[in-house]
Amino acid sequence: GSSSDGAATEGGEAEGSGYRIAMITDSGDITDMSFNQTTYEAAKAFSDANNNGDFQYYKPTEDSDDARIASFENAVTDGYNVIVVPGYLFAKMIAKVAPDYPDVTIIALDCSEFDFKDAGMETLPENVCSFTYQEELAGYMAGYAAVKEGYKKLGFLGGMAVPAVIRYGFGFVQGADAAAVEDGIESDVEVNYVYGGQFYGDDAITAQMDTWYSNGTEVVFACGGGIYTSACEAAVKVDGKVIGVDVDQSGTIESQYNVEGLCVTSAMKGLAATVNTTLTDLFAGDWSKYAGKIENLGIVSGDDPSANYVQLPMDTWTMKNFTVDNYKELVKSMNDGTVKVSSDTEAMPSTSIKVKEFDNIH
Amino acid sequence: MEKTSFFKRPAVQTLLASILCAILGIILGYVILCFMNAEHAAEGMSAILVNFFKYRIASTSTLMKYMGSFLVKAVPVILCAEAILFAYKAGLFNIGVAGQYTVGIIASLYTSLALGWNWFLCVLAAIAAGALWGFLAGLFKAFFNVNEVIAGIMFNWIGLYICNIILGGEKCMNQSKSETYEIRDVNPSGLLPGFMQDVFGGNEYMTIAIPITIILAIVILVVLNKTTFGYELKATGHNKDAAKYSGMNAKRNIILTLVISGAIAGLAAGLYYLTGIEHFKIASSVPGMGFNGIAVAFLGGLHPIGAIIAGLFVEYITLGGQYLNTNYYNPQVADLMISIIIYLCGFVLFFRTILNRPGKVKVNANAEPDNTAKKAEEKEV
Amino acid sequence: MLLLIQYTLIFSAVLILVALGGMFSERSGIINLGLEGIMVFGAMAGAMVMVLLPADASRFTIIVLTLLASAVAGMLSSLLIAVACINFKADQTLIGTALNMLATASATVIIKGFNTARSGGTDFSAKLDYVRGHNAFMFSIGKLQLSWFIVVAAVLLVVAIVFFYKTKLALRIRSCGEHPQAADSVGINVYAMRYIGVLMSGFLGGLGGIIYICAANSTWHFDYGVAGAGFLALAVMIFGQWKPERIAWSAVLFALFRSLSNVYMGIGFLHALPISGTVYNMFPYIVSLIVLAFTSQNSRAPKAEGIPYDKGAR
Amino acid sequence: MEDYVIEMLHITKEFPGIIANDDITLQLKRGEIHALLGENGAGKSTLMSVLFGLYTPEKGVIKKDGKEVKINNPNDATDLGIGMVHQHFMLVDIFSVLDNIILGSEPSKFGFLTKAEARKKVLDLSNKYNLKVDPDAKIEDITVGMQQRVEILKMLYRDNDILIFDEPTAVLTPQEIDELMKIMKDLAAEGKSILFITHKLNEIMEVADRCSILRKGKYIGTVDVANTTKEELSSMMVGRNVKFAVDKTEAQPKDEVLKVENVCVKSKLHSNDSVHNVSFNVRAGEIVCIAGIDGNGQTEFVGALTGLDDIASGKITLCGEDITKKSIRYKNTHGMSHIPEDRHKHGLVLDYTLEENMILQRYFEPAFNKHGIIKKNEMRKYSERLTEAFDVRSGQGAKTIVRSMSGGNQQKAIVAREMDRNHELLIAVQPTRGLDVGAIEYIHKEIVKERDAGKAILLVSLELDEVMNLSDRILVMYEGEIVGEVDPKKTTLQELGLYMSGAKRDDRKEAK
Ligand SMILES: Nc1ncnc2c1ncn2[C@@H]1O[C@H](COP(=O)(O)OP(=O)(O)OP(=O)(O)O)[C@@H](O)[C@H]1O
Ligand SMILES: Nc1ncnc2c1ncn2[C@@H]1O[C@H](COP(=O)(O)OP(=O)(O)OP(=O)(O)O)[C@@H](O)[C@H]1O
Ligand SMILES: [Mg+2]
Ligand SMILES: [Mg+2]
Repeated sequence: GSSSDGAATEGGEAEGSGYRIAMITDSGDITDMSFNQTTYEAAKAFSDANNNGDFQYYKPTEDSDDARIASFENAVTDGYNVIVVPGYLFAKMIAKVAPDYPDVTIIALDCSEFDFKDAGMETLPENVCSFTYQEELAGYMAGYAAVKEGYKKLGFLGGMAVPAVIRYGFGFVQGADAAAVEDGIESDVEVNYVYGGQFYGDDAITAQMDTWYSNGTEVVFACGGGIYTSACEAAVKVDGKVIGVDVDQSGTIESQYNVEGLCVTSAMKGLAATVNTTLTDLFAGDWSKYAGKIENLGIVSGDDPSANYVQLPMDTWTMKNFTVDNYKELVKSMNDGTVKVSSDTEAMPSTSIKVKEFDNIH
Repeated sequence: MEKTSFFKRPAVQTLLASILCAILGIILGYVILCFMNAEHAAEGMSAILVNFFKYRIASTSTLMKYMGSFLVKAVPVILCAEAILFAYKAGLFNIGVAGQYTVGIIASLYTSLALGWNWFLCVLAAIAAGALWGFLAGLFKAFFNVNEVIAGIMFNWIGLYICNIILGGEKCMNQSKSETYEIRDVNPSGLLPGFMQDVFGGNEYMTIAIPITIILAIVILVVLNKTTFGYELKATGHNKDAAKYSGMNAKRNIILTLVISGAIAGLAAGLYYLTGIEHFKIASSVPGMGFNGIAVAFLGGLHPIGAIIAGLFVEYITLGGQYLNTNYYNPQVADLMISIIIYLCGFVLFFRTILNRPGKVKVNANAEPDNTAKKAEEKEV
Repeated sequence: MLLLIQYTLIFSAVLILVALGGMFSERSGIINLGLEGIMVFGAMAGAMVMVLLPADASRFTIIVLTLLASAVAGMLSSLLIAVACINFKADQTLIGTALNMLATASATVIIKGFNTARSGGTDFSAKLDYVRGHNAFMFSIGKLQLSWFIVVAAVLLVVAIVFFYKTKLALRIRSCGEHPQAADSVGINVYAMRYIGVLMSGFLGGLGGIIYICAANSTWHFDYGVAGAGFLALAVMIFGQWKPERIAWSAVLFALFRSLSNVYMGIGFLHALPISGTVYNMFPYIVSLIVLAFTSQNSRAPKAEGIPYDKGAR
Repeated sequence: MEDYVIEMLHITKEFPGIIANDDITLQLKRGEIHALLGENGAGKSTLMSVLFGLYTPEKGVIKKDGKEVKINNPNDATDLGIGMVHQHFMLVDIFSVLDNIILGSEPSKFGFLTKAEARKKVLDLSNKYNLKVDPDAKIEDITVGMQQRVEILKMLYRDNDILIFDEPTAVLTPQEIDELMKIMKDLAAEGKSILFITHKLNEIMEVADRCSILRKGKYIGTVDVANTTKEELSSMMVGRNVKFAVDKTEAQPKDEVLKVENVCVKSKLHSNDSVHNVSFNVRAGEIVCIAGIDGNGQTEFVGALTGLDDIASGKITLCGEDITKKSIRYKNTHGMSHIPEDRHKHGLVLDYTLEENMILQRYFEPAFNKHGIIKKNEMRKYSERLTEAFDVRSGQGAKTIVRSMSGGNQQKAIVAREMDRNHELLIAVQPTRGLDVGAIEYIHKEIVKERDAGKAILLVSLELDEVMNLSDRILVMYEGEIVGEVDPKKTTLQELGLYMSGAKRDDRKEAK
């Protein structure tokens, strides 16, 4: 709303911080059950708690840089000066607007160094910071855990093949491979690998999952927004299992499908936490910590897995053969560098287990 | 020969009726906003209507930049509408515009990204691809009597999947990002030349697509109304048998019409994607542009110039959606408003009859049913 | 293989119902391009009922109420076509297209509102989860998973065939699609018949909508509409030459190929072929184009479809 | 007091811009055949549509058996026992004969059709009135004559006793007309009352008891047919005397213009040829007529000749040039003019304006086209010249949408167009179908003028009067073959009838 902007701006400033937070969605909506939604919820929760709920999201009219820039300028015109943008797609927008709007703070998620380079920005200006995650680590943990837990026939169902999803997937494959090699069961373990081409389930994806599960797949890592529904749909018919992504999805999944133990575990990344801490620091006047930086977040503690930006949920642990202790061990060895995970997104990691790649569903 | 009074002119009446639809649609949109959140409805409505003019305070150059984007984005839907109305005048309902647009995307992006061609050739490729797709549908229609609607629907899907295969390949698509490469980076010569970018706040997407669209609309207008070719096409559209009787080649005309219509649709894709404004992503359903084109064509009263106005209007409201305060409304409300307006366009005929009370030609109860008769209404462009 | 049968059956159910809907509408003289939109409305209402029914609702209640809601919503939305095209002589092509746009847009807005209200402002997605309702429809024979939807579709198909060929009403509806003046001259109310035709398409299209979104899912994102299923049904209808029994087998053919594209990876030898999945996706369309090329020579749409009926100067 | 079953008193019906019926009074006696006569557009069909409930009149009352009634729709009419055979048949093409007859009054149980019952009733009626039909045939497959029987059965099936026939004979063969006349007389004898619209005075003289005449929407008068003459009727109708015999001199045939050799056309319906080995010629300055009962291959032959249909074998020569394989466009531009049988299907683009229709085969000629742009002014001038010369009347002149013109004027427009085009051969197929005597007289005169101007004329007609009056030579076509050639001055209607019914045939050696 344009008419009340003036008042709102003053209201925000009266608050003291002078910061007004807005977010822009990438190609999905804020209800994508993925990073848009997580970011939205985190930013909104923060604003509710610290800024009188003065918060708005902006949805570009289409998936283009032009539209994203339009949303940005729209938000700025509405008086917002802290803009949170989730997704690598925003690199180009940032390259365009950050220099023009030095007073506006931009917090980017998932935009990597390469994305910025691609966009023609070698270094970030002071008003921008970006966070990327080592999803491959979370994927690795999930894959490793699944095989250790005793699953031999695994599946990976990605959403769209975007960098974060690919990292999750390749990590998952590497983890499963490592576990199989350790146990000497390489020949028994198999991973079916496919991208659904979208972040929500539909009949074609469900059908694909049906063929997997009915041909013996035991657990599928459903990696991308709402795409888990297709995996769950097929899983419940044959008592199969799924692995969630981004956040601990066991609650959502199990209550939705009313099947206990349907979700074995989830490969999580700390999107919400990042948003929250960054905003907190910003409001506390600690922006300098972040200014112009790109942080690649992953494992920071070998001892306390829950402090890490990538992890498996320990609160809702259900795995039996692979215990919390086993998990802690794994994290430790990942932290100290004994276990190395490639973050390459170009080619499928070479493995000793069999990885069967399928054509993208859409 | 007496001159028909201004308000009795069909074109004027269509225009008035369309405006009436738009106003009614906006009123209904307001009612919907009230329904969702009465307190902020006025504010919401004004946000949509003021649209990018909100930048008028910020700076003229920003305003002009958004004006530019607005024009750029209206191009494809206007051209799709032209494609549809062109075929419609010739008695063909080219629902295949969606597919022809899709193959236009394939051709323009493939030639630009994978082959590194110059923009001009890329545009030609897009036109050729659309034309080919139209040609195929025309072939099925002319030689196998396959209803053009069903052939169009089939070719839409085939086009979509081919598009997914070709543009999904490594040459065009950045595999790790699931979207096609940036033409600017890969092949700058594949981008359309700019057009008055300075006037439009340095908007890099302002290209010759805009004047081409306008020129094309005028050309279509002239072709349909002034040329022997248009005369033939419309005659075929109204009455195939009479066209045959008078020595016109009906099969050739069917195919030619769909080829041209397809070419325009292909051009629409080329002129949009070659600005570099949008990337292609793997899609699971046919791009909606062709279908929106149907709506715009009718909103514009099936008049080539009307289509421009209608296309701009629809795009304006679409863009307006993003200025709604998302705390009160979701941006999809704008789509709802547009669809209501388009639905109301169905009543244009009715509004026109009201405008036109005396002297209205009635269809006769004894008239033989005649499939070609349905096009009687939009006889006069 | 089992999966192939399963998916073929359920897709056939969708296509048969929606195409039959289109058939009745066109037989009465109204081209119904809005099937897609009708499906969305039907799906939305059915899904909402499934979501809203109390947890202890019996299976029977769920099935009946869901189907009822879908059918009614389909009919209500088809009224948008009927009023515009029959009373106001609007262009049928335009209205159909508009209804499709209207359906997706309003379903998005409505479901968002619905979710927001229901969740107290925490969920504002355009998505509905109806796992429990969906399960109520499922049953299996041996290893074959079936659903009541298939049964309903089969029954309705038989009813439609009998109705179409044996009843007085159908004869009258058909006459209005061919030669409304003739129908009028023997005292048949053309407007009423067309209303009935369109409402039937709403009824069947609405049911088709709920079946479509339940075919393999128990969650639906209404902002994505029904992804062209309505247009596919339209193609099936033309393919079936506006005759119910032919529509039935055309639908099965289409459904078979479509299912094949979805599950071919589970069928060893097909997956082994060096053919991309996308090619399988294209298959139903290519095959039907070829078949159409051979069968369309004498195909004929209802003569008066698309032409608004005007009683003259009355 | 006379015994009137129906009285239409002071009926006025207006259409936008035109008063189709202006204070018309029509009284129908029980058991009479009452003819309604008037030029094209005089308002006959409109008046009948009012009686049948299709239109509501602005003024006037209708009385049935002396009591005032309101007829708002065909149902009301049916309830009053009024039935109508429409000028343009109201039959659903793809339905069977039976379905068409019962439509609207279907016998049914619980909504299900009980056709057996209906079939029996229909067969009884068809036997009783000698209206032979095959109840299971589809309308699109049967002849026009048969379709008419279906229309009559529709009325009888509904037990109507006031029967309206709107131009029933315009589409019938002489034999069928005779049959119909007989049926009408039988029906009248049974006490049914009949309103009969026709442009053919012979028919009125033959069957009608009384005749009411309309002119330009106004009531002129009612006469007892027994006490009147054709001449009187026609002068009442058009307001002047009409000549029935065509004024023409002896033909002066010159060079051969059209030569047809062994033309065969494959049938679309069955395996036999629909046109078989047809050979003849037409010379400049003569009118050659192909006579025959409808459905004996005339339409197919003309189709092959003009290029609308495929020709299987044979040769067609026009002015010495072989045009067998030439396109329609080529024939059009090389001396062939064609007044088509079906003016709505082929002759006109109904949604085009009159002027646009006038240049239908000529729009690409330099006279109307410069660099692909149509010369609108030339088109307008041309159209105005033609419409004036041929007295084509239309509401808004050159800009009138042809759909809104009356059938007679539509036909005149076609005739004007075809006559004015540069041609050596004029093919006129049923050029006067459905037209009033005034218009017929006019068109006949034009055709003779053409002949005298040295054009070759090929006339195809079902109308025996026309055939006898107009032609210089008559070829009779029977089952796709030319079975005889006669000289109209030396033959009789009887002889012609024998040829046409296949009872007689010449063993023509390969003609010249
Ligand atoms: N629905 C209509 N709307 C407007 N004008 C009409 C309509 N129907 C008929 N007319 C006009 O009314 C007049 C009378 O038409 P009508 O059909 O009754 O003539 P008619 O006597 O039956 O002629 P014909 O001998 O050619 O059949 C004509 O001028 C005709 O053009
Ligand atoms: N002003 C008009 N507006 C609309 N329709 C009209 C108008 N005038 C005539 N018509 C219709 O055009 C057709 C031709 O008119 P009319 O009835 O006078 O000719 P007709 O001689 O009966 O036709 P035909 O000889 O072809 O059978 C009819 O259906 C008539 O009702
Ligand atoms: Mg008449
Ligand atoms: Mg007539």
